[in-house]
Amino acid sequence: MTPVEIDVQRPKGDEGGGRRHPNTCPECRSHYREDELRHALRVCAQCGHHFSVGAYERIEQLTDPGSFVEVGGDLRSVDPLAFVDLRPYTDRLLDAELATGLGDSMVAGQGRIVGRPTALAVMDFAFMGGSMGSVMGERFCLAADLAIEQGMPLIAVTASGGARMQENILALMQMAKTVGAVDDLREHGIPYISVLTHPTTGGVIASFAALGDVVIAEPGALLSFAGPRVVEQTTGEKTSADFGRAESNLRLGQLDSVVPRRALRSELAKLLMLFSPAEEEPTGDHAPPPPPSERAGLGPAERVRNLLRLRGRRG
Amino acid sequence: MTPVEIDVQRPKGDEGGGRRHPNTCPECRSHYREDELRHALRVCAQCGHHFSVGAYERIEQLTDPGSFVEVGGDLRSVDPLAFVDLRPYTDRLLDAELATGLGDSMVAGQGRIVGRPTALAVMDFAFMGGSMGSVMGERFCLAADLAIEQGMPLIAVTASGGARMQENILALMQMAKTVGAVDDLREHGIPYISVLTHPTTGGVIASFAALGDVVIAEPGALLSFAGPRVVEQTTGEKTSADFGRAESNLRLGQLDSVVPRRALRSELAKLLMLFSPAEEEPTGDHAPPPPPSERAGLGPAERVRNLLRLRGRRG
Amino acid sequence: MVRVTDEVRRLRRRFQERAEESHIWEAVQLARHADRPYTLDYAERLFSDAFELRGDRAFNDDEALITLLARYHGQTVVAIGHQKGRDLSERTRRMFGMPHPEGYRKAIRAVDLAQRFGYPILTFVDTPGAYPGVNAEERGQAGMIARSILAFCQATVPVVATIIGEGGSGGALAIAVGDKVLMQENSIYSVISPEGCAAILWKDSGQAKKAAYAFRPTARACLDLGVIDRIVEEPHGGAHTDPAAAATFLDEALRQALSDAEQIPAAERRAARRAKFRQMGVWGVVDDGSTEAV
Amino acid sequence: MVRVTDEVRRLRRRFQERAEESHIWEAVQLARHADRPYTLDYAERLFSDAFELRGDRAFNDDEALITLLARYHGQTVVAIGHQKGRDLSERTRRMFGMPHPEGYRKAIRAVDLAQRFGYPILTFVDTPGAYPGVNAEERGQAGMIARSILAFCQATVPVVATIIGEGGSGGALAIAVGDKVLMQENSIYSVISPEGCAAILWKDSGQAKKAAYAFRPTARACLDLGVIDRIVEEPHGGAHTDPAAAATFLDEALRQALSDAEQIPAAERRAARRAKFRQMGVWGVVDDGSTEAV
Ligand SMILES: [Zn+2]
Ligand SMILES: [Zn+2]
Repeated sequence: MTPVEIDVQRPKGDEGGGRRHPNTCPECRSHYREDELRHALRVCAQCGHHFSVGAYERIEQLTDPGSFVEVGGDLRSVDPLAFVDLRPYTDRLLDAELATGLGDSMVAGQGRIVGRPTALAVMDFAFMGGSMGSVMGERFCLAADLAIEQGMPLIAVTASGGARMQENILALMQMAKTVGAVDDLREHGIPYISVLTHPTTGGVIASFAALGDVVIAEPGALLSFAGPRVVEQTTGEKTSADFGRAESNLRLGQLDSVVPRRALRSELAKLLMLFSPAEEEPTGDHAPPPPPSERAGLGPAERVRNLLRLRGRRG
Repeated sequence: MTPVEIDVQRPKGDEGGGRRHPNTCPECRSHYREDELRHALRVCAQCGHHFSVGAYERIEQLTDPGSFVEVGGDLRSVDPLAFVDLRPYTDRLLDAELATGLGDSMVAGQGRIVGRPTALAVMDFAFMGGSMGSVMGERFCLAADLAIEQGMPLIAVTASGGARMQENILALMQMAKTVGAVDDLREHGIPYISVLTHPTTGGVIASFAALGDVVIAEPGALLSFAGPRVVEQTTGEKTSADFGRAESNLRLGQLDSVVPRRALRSELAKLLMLFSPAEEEPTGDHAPPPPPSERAGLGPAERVRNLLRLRGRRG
Repeated sequence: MVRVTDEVRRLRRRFQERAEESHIWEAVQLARHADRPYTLDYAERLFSDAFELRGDRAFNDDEALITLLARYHGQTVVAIGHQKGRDLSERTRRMFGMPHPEGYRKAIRAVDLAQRFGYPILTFVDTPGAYPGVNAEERGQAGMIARSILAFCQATVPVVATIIGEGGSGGALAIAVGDKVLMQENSIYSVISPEGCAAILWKDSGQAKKAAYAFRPTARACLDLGVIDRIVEEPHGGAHTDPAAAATFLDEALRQALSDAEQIPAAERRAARRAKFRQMGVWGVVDDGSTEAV
Repeated sequence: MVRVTDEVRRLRRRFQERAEESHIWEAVQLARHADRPYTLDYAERLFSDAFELRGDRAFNDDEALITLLARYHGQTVVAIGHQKGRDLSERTRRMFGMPHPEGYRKAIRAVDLAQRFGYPILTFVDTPGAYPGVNAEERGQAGMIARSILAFCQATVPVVATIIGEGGSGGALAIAVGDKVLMQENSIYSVISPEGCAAILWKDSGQAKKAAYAFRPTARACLDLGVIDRIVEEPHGGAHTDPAAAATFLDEALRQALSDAEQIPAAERRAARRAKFRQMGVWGVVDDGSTEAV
């Protein structure tokens, strides 16, 4: 658990405390084997609860097999402020990379969805609570660059507790930097679709995530600037159970649609078609999502190699 | 009284009924001689109530003496629909012109305010409830044309019960036509200041009147799309005493400022200065409003001549 | 002494001759028929794919006005329309097609999207009017209608507006400023409802039929007055008798109107649309020489 | 194996050396001083004339954020600033300078006005952050902050932003994307308040001083990190000791910054501003050859 999470995590169904197994549904307590949960797109078969999805697994769920190519995978956060709270930031970074196999909280690149090329910027909550620092901001911009260079849409999938405090003002500036990338997309007439997943809060929802030409969300996702705990502690107001949830946001005019994960790929394919030029009629078949397989792009072997290097350095 | 008024007039202080003299304050019952009320800009010295001001008198209050030149004064409403309700539209038009000396519910032209040239489009509630028909729409456009041609701002002063039903769809189209004129101003970078006076409702507030780069209102003015009576009759909701009033509109974000009539000229002069180019520093003295005098532009003799012609035609 | 044109005289004669034509009240009734096809009924038949754009990004999602990103004959368009409900629950949810300011704010957002991507805009007008409630007023109903009209004026993409049912007042016009404006045969378009007009001018809303005869909210009158460009045929008996046929007639008219609107160069479209509405209106000129009576 | 630049190493060394400098906490206290000049205090001294633009044209007039049309050295500018209150009543009315979405919507309206008339924009940043209440959230706080940032990105007129007190989080950044960004000597700028940071990372908001030392919300750190362009001098002891002198220092800095921003051709300004913020951030690159530790 990263510090950022205490802002955004509202216990769901297990207020009694106690660590639940990550594959146990917090809503209905159903338990799943890793392979069956993965095969089910991490949606509870019993109650429809949407579990968190890692960035590479999300890319697998959405893109055509083998089509994803990563950019900016070699970027790593450093620690310009020499920041130490209860632990040094550099230790936290190393732990996060070792635990998740990710270089930061976002994976950027390009791929195809039902045959249509698209740039992708996919966040991973497991990496320091999906917090936004310099590397995440740069990776988002690289994805936007790809979209502009190749004239294809950008799809962002977010999951974040907000800006990364350990980079302080530089983290804050990523809000301006990523919105600048959205401005760049707009100036070039490039479609931008934002997909918000649980949770997307703080500096991420208050910057690029809110600015999709189309904004869709997964069911039940917490989407707010301040988390419910901050609201209650700061203002003394009570928050209702549906505070900031995707369904509330839809009702309150902040979203175009709440799309269950099973329908996400086909909905994105439809949008890519709608955003495609008039001459080009849809050609791809509306195939079901590809079965889980090795993640595309940067291979696992290479990922492990990078990890070992980092570990070696610190050891 | 014109039919439109029943939509917008909320009795103020005299619910008991009975016609009050037009120079008797509806709020505090103070009574004024015509010359003293006119000299006081038709503001009650006792309670500050703002009486209605006719279009030419308003122009006198605001512009430098002798500076106003009218355009479109020769346009007159006709009756393409051959509209008859309880009385023919043509009779209503004739009566309105005879009673007010106005050719329609708006006077357009150009003048100077504390030395700064400006186009003006000033409405008169006395002419068929300030209703908007084809002539009003065209006059507003002529004022906008003047502003664009001479690169000066446009100031509109509104007072209207809404669109003129007797011209039905053509009256409705004046909303599009006048907003088109605002679009023209925007495309040419011409400042547009909207001054809303009691009452400004219906099609006028839902078109050009709402679209000033700066929108100011006189105290107590009723400014709403639907009048309180329509709201109550249609929805069964109760309206509060401050429903639609200028002060409510300010609180609700619809206005930049509520300006008492005595300060209106100097506030407009300040805005004309602020909207003037950087090179040009203010030169005019901030003199008090000129004393009431003969209205500028089209002389009274000419006005009466026109009236006689119209009367002659019908007799 | 007020000089009027031959055109005005022609209009007056025409309308005086047609004073009692039965079609006026029939159109009012058909335009409001409970089974009349609504925006979504046409969207289903006209568009091969559609994605509903929801929400005003400020306050709520007003279901009285819907906006779609849709594919129309292989081309992406933005569709904006009022939407009435069929059953009581849907009618309540959609406020009988009467938008709050949030609906118009959503329309403005859709116009902005169309503008940024160069998508043509098709609008479907079908409302008794903007909702006249206290909350709607407090959230700036008038100003938002004005801003919606302005957004349509500012758009440089092709805009085709069609009155498909009730074109009621500013709430209708807010999304009806198009390069081409069409009206279905039995739709109506007016500055106020016949009932509202009767209540004010006759002091009796029961005189709605009389008001309708007087102010002529029909497609034919609108065409005569130069307010619309074309009347779109409906199946005999009205669009509700055969929605598929009504959609086919509409489709043909929309394709033609869209094609015509696309002929206008984008750089001139904004000025051309403004000029189109600028010429709407009829007036006389005070003139010494003339002896012509109105 | 993560290759870092000399610049990063320099920054780390500099910050490690300055670990306990007393100025950090002093700046936090001065930035929040009850007598510190606020936006309107500077507006009175800097502008020869001003007209307050009020209201978001949608919901209300948020007095935590003010917008002005003003004359600055003979040139019309649009000023946008947070505004705290002096006494309890004004503080409550102005929500301690914490805007709701309506405040940012008003800011966007002011940017639009500036843009249409080519007026430069001066912003004055002084907020603990956007208001974190249920109503603010329900009316789209996050989205409106994002749209405000976007509006500042899109503007092609010169924009100069100055942090004059507390530059707190996204609520500050929403109006702080400028061609030139200045900070007064004793102002602070950070992603979260020291108290908020302490509550989360130290699990104890009482550790705010410790948090401030760690994350360095000072003008000097912001300048070192390339986030601001210039530090604006204050009178000895802080701006509140001599507001007139503080305004004079600010005036000189604003004139210079505005003049610099005006040198950028309008056609390039949007891209240049984007590029300025694009380069903000520090990272390393995974590299086989390097043996450099972070
Ligand atoms: Zn479950
Ligand atoms: Zn009085």
